Amino acid sequence: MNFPIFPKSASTTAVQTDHLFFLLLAFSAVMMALIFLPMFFFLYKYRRQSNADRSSRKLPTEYIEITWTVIPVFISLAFFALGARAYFNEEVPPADTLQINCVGKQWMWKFQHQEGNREINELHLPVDRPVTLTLASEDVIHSFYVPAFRIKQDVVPGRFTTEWFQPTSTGSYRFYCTEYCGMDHAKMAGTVIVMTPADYQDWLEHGSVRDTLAQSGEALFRTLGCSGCHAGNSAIHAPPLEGLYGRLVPLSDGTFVRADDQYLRDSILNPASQITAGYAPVMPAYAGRLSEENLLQLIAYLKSLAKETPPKTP
Amino acid sequence: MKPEAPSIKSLVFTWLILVALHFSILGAALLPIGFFKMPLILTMAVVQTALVMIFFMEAWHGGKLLRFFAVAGFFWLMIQFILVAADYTTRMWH
Amino acid sequence: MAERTTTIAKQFEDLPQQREAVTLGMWTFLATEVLFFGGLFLVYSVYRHFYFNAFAAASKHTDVVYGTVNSVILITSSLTMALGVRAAKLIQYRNTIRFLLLTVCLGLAFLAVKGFEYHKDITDRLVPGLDFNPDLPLHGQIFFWLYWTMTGLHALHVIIGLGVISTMIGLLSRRNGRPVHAHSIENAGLYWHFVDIVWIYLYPLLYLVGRHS
Amino acid sequence: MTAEPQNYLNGEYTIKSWLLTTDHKRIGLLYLLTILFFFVIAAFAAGLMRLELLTPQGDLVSSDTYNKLFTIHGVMMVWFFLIPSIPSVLGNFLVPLMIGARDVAFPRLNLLSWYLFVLGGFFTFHAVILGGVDTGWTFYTPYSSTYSNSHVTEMALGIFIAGFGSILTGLNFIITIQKMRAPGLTWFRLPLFIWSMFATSIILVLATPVLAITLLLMGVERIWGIGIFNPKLGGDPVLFQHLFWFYSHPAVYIMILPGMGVVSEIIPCFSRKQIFGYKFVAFSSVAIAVIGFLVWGHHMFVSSQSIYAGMAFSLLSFLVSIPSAIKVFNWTATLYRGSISFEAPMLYVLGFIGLFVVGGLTGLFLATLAVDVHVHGTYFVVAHFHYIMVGGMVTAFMAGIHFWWPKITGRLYPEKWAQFSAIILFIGFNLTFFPQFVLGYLGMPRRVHEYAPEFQVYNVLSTAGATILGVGYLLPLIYLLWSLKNGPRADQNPWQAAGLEWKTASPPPEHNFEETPVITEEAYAYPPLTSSQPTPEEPHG
Repeated sequence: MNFPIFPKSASTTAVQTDHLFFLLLAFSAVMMALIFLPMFFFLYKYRRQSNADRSSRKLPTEYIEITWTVIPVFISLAFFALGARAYFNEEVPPADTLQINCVGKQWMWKFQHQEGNREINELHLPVDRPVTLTLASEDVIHSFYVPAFRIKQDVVPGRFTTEWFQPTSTGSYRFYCTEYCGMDHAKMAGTVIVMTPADYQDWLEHGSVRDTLAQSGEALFRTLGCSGCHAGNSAIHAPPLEGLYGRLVPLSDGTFVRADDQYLRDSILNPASQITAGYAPVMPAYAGRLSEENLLQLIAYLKSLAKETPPKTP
Repeated sequence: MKPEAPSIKSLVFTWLILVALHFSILGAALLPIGFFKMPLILTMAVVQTALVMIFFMEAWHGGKLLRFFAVAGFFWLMIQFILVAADYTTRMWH
Repeated sequence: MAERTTTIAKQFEDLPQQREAVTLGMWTFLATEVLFFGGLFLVYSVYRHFYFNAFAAASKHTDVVYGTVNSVILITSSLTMALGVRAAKLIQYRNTIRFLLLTVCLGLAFLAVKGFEYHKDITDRLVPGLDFNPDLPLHGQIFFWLYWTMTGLHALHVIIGLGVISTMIGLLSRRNGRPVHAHSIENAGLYWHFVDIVWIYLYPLLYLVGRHS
Repeated sequence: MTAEPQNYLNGEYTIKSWLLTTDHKRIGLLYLLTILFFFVIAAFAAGLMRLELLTPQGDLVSSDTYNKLFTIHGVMMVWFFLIPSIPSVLGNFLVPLMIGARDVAFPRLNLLSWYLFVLGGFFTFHAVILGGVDTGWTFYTPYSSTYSNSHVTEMALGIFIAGFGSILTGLNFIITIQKMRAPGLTWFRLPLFIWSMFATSIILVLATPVLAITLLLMGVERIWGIGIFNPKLGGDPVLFQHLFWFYSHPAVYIMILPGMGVVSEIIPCFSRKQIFGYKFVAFSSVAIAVIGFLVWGHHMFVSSQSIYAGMAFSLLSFLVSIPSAIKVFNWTATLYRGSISFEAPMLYVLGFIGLFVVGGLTGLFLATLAVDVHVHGTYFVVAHFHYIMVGGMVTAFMAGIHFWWPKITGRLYPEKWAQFSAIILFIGFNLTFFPQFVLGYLGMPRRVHEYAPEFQVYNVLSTAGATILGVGYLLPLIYLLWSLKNGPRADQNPWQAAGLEWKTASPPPEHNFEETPVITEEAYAYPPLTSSQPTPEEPHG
């Protein structure tokens, strides 16, 4: 049996979380000393058998109470601020991260890289590069947790969530599902393998991959018949998708919505809920007809169109 | 709490106002007044609630304590609404 | 809820103490009811925020005539209940019984209208999950899920209220029975008015969303 | 056997006289027996879980069985042991006695509460017999509403019904404390136990209905097959969590506030001193009850809740720690210049403070957003809330049971045995749960029946501790039962304690007081300790 006392630390997040943790440990030690030392002293000195002076003494009760109320308030505020700042850093990803898709289902994790490589319960990553996982669930709530990175995010069905981190040293680290999800919840775990950029590139190229993520999406785009309407020369009047991603889209009820992953998701699965201004609500709903994986591929394809300019409609 | 009873006149009058407010709500709902419609309707509903509580339920006759209990449920409900709204309205901020 | 003893219960010192305790107890119970229904209103508000248009579209399929008629019935029954409580306070038991009977009739009328309405809703295919009307948006099902749950729970409260009021009528009309405390009838009244208040909010939120366009 | 004076126990002996009693003291004992039953089942489930976790492989029970075990453990411990423990047992017994009333305001309602509790317990137990439930006590959707193939609906129904029992108990206490106080017993003369029961009752009354509606919605969704927490219909599973924790976080304070009340009674008694900062301790109970409603979102920092809402909840969670800290400081200050003796109730209370401080401080780790992201859903959380609920509440419950045992039964318990088992409990508890903090920071997820081999050593320590802890619970059960027949008879006030409950016979007569007491002094009016001479030893076992 080995006797670990502290988890491996392998991301930029881990460093800041550990700093806070040690600060809290130190504070707790001080607090325990402040409570238990006087307590033991009183328990000993004023034990019933002792001869200590017990005559009642007028203490400035109000001042004492205010002191030990107000000081903890300020200390709390400080911890809150530190925790909130670190939280903000680890929840909001920086620009230009490596995007990887991750789908949780009872009871496995599936990943797909931009280059098209797929893995199950194993995730290969390059070191020192910020990574964003786009998380989706096929069934119930899961949670993706890598202890060595000190990050965790619930994977909620019906919605994408994201989680970003930057691995700082190569090696293998375990990941887990930390939201109870049914019978084999305990088995829904795996390993993150952090590699040097060269090794990662090598690994990507040696996978048996036919299409990149966006290419798979494009294939779906055709087989599902999306291109029939959304192509520039189609007879049916459908909004063009080139240059759509990231833009503000005017809706028929006069509001605007940002075309982000969630918008694309909702518009594919249930188009009637957000009709683009100037178009008829004729698109069929794809809810229940697409797996989360395929959905993510479609969205990757739509994202790849972001830089193209929409064709002029006649 | 005194065993005094409210007058029939005040009860019937309250009822008339309640019915009038009710049809005002219906009327407001049929008007195309856009954004302010729901706030307006809910304000009228709150007035109706207050009338029922004050004149029918006599919440204001039972002393401070009773008034506190009458409002406590709504106050806690408000806490719930505000904090849940704090989640749902700020999810898209970043 | 109320300790319906006709004399002072043994744990109390005097009648005012008993009356205050019983009334305060009822109000506390109503506070719990506010939070019970409040959870439903919270859920409603969240989904209304999410699916504003779907809710407006779905709400148009409710029957505003039935809803409006029922509102007037319930508000009027609140008046008859208040008059009944007033009569009980003035120890006019015959009038009390009359007004309570009237209240029960109005309550039954409310349920009858509700029954017709539910029948119409079912024939209009407005039950989510069971062959739901395909003309309505997907999220209209959430609206109708809430519609059935909220009106159903409300109707359940109406039925309980009718049971309580009927019990009061029974106690009052027993020939040799000892007199019923006015505060027992008052408490039945408080419960009934609360049921009315819930409806005051259900009505605009379920029937009147997106009516004008 | 010498003839005993008439009391609430020996008035009538028939089963009917117990099942139809409206006497708050007898109802308290009915609750005691019922929760003991559920405690034994839940503790047995915990024992099996700890045995399974001795080894990293899932070798003793299957994953499915393990999932059902932790659900049984959670549901029964939370709703059928902890929540009714101090409020319904000691609260029922003591509230009317402490305020000089003949009974609670609504005695028949009180009995109805117990029946609702038993009925709810029956459904829950029946769901277990039918094959159990595998959702965890939190019933997160959509797993509970759509995916689980176990008896979720029936168990939820049981909790729903028992919840109404809780609501009525809370209502009864609120009205009793408001309206039934003896003449002269003003708010600031009330024992602090009453303040904390009042705060607890506010939570019971205002939070439990939200649990009821949440479980109802979940159950309807399950039966109907379609519903509003189902993402397929556009529902948001996170909304369920908001509703669930709106009840379940305040429920944690239902579990700890009464324990704090017990501690505030026992410390003055065994220090022979008025409590330090009475008003601050009293108001801190109310503050905990109120602020406790504003912090539920700290269970949802990684749930995809808005990060800004997360920050608000984090801030509020830090604030709720302040009133708890104030209580601990005041308890410590009460010891200053007291005359302290170390009978079992006091030992339990000192254990409570030790464990509660650890639980409270680790609560700060969890309120700190970035740290919570790491330890959420791991054994760190498990250890934290066991320090609060078991280390805190159950230890306080043991303290209270020992302290008021002479009043409840009229018998003294064997002091040496009790002191010994208080120490065993403290050691066993720490050995069981402290290693789990380390496990949590190492990253071991909760609710798993098999785990990575590097976690084994701490799990072995924890299981070893659990056996000691088991002894710590078994011993009192044995000697307390023994004392029922063989313990020396207690007089009216064996601890020389202040407080109205000690001014009547042990056990109290059916109507509590021969005549309604009139109160002229503050709570904890212990005689002043002026000399440096130790006060004389008290005459008891």
